[in-house]
Amino acid sequence: CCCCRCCCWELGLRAARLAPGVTVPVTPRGGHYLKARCTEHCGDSTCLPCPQGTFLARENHYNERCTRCQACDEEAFQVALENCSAVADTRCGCAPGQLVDCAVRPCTAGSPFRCLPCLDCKPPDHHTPMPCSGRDNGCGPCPPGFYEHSDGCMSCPTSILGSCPEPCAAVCGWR
Amino acid sequence: VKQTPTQHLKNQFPALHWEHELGLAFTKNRMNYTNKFLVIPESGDYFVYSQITFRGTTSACGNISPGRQQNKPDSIIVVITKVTDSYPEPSQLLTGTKSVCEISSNWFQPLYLGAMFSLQEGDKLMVNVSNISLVDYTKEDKTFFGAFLL
Amino acid sequence: VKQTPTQHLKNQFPALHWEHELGLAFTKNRMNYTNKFLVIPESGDYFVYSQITFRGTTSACGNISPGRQQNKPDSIIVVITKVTDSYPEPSQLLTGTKSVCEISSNWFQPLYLGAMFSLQEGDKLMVNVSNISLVDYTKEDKTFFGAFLL
Amino acid sequence: VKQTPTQHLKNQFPALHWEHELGLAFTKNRMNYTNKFLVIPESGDYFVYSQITFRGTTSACGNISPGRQQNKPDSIIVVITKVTDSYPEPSQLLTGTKSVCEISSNWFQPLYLGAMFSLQEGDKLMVNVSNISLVDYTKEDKTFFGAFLL
Repeated sequence: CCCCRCCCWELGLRAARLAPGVTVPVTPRGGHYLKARCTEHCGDSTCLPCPQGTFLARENHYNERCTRCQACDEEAFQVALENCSAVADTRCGCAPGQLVDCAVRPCTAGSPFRCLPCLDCKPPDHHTPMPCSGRDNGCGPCPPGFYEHSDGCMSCPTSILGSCPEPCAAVCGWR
Repeated sequence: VKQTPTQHLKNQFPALHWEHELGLAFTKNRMNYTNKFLVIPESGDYFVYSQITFRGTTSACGNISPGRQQNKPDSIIVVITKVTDSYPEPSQLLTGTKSVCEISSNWFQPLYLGAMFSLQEGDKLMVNVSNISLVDYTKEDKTFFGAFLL
Repeated sequence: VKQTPTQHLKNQFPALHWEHELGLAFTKNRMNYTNKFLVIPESGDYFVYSQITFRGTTSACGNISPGRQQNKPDSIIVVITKVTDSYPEPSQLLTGTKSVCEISSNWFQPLYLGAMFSLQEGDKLMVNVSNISLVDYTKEDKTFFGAFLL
Repeated sequence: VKQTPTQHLKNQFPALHWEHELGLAFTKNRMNYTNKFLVIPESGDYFVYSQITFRGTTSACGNISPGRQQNKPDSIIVVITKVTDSYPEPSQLLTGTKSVCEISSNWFQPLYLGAMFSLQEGDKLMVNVSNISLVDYTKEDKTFFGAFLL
């Protein structure tokens, strides 16, 4: 039988629940919140898109409020690598040519960081050019929660969409 | 009410703008937010609170060199201020003030304030900070401001 | 609810266990404590608060040697987290975060948090800390956690 | 209740005297203030809070000389204490304790405390501090103490 507690179903697929016990895959969408519960048996709950500046990554829920997107720390020269969408938080990182300088030790995925201009990491002759990346003011591996991408460190994707680079297993490996 | 800081009032520390609808932020029971102020809807006793998380890079004070003299510290200050129709000047209800002289490459710390006040309908509350560029406004659970009727 | 911290939840800071009956600790009016969580008995507005006292010995950051580079600080973090049936992920309600770079042989300091939230019946609240080994759980008046319906 | 600290009780940290009528200070609903104590007028659950702003000049600990050993820090401590007829000894409800080892010429910082307690009619609350001479009692918005019935 249907329940009216779930929100954010793909409304066009209501037919999926007509016959008791018959289930048809539906494709619920994130980015919606429960505006109003259904008022009659097998009725629809009212779901609305998350307002600008908020998001909800998951579906199959009945949350009545969307989560606020984080802001990137401009004072620390951070930039939005991915702007907040209705289904994913802002992803803050450093502009190309800048390196992530973690503000604390030990550095964890959620640690504050600032962006510093890259040093010119000229590699020894027989090495391929070393991308500008690293925790301190030199070149080296990206800190936890980041992965090397073109010539900088990118913060690991937190949204449920897209692939999860191997160095980011700790952050998005659950997908 | 969550954080979006912009400078305003003269001869005072700059006041912060706040987000009052999205995410964890909300207003209810006729409590109103407008242009940096929480506006008191009815006279009564209110618990007023705020936390501001500050962060910065090291200042001259934390610079340790042989034979250095002891430097004067920087400071971080939060003031919850009341503006009322009954008197032409704002009054400082709560103040958190801390010296900062860190030897690390950067620092971050919160200042929390909270207390009960008898307020009048129409009174307005705002949060002023000594230096807006030091305020960490990136996440709503770190920097916040609120009041409720007891 | 007074402190007996032990580590638990994955992919988050560890959550603290609390004493909820002995000494100053109590639960009443159907507020329930179970397995690190305060369980909200009825929907409404609640004031949620916690203080965690941290203590440690000096870290690399506080090590002052001639010509030293500025070190990165350690940090202490407290998060009051909500887990709700209505959404499959926990949400961070309050965060206290402070850098630590002390030059003394040892250090100790509290982080206090408190604010009002609209909570639903069945919502669960817990306190997560960045490093349980730094939590001073020896006395209930130093480290505590609570919530009450307004 | 605003601050005028003078030393009193023995074998405890000194208790602070408070201003309870002038400026922002007030008592109402039969809450009474007498000789450093808030006196609870009726049994019930109360939210008790205080902020003490401390300030001082640099201590030995912050003295950085080549080849220095790591010094022990000084400390600042606030305790909200309950005295009750039902038991001959005071009990510590809330404690804020922080190490101090500042390298700057002077320092200042607040300690904030607040939590809910079940109190009995006639119970008395006071605020004790580790060192009265470090308390900044110059302004009522920096150092304060209060309680209200929930």
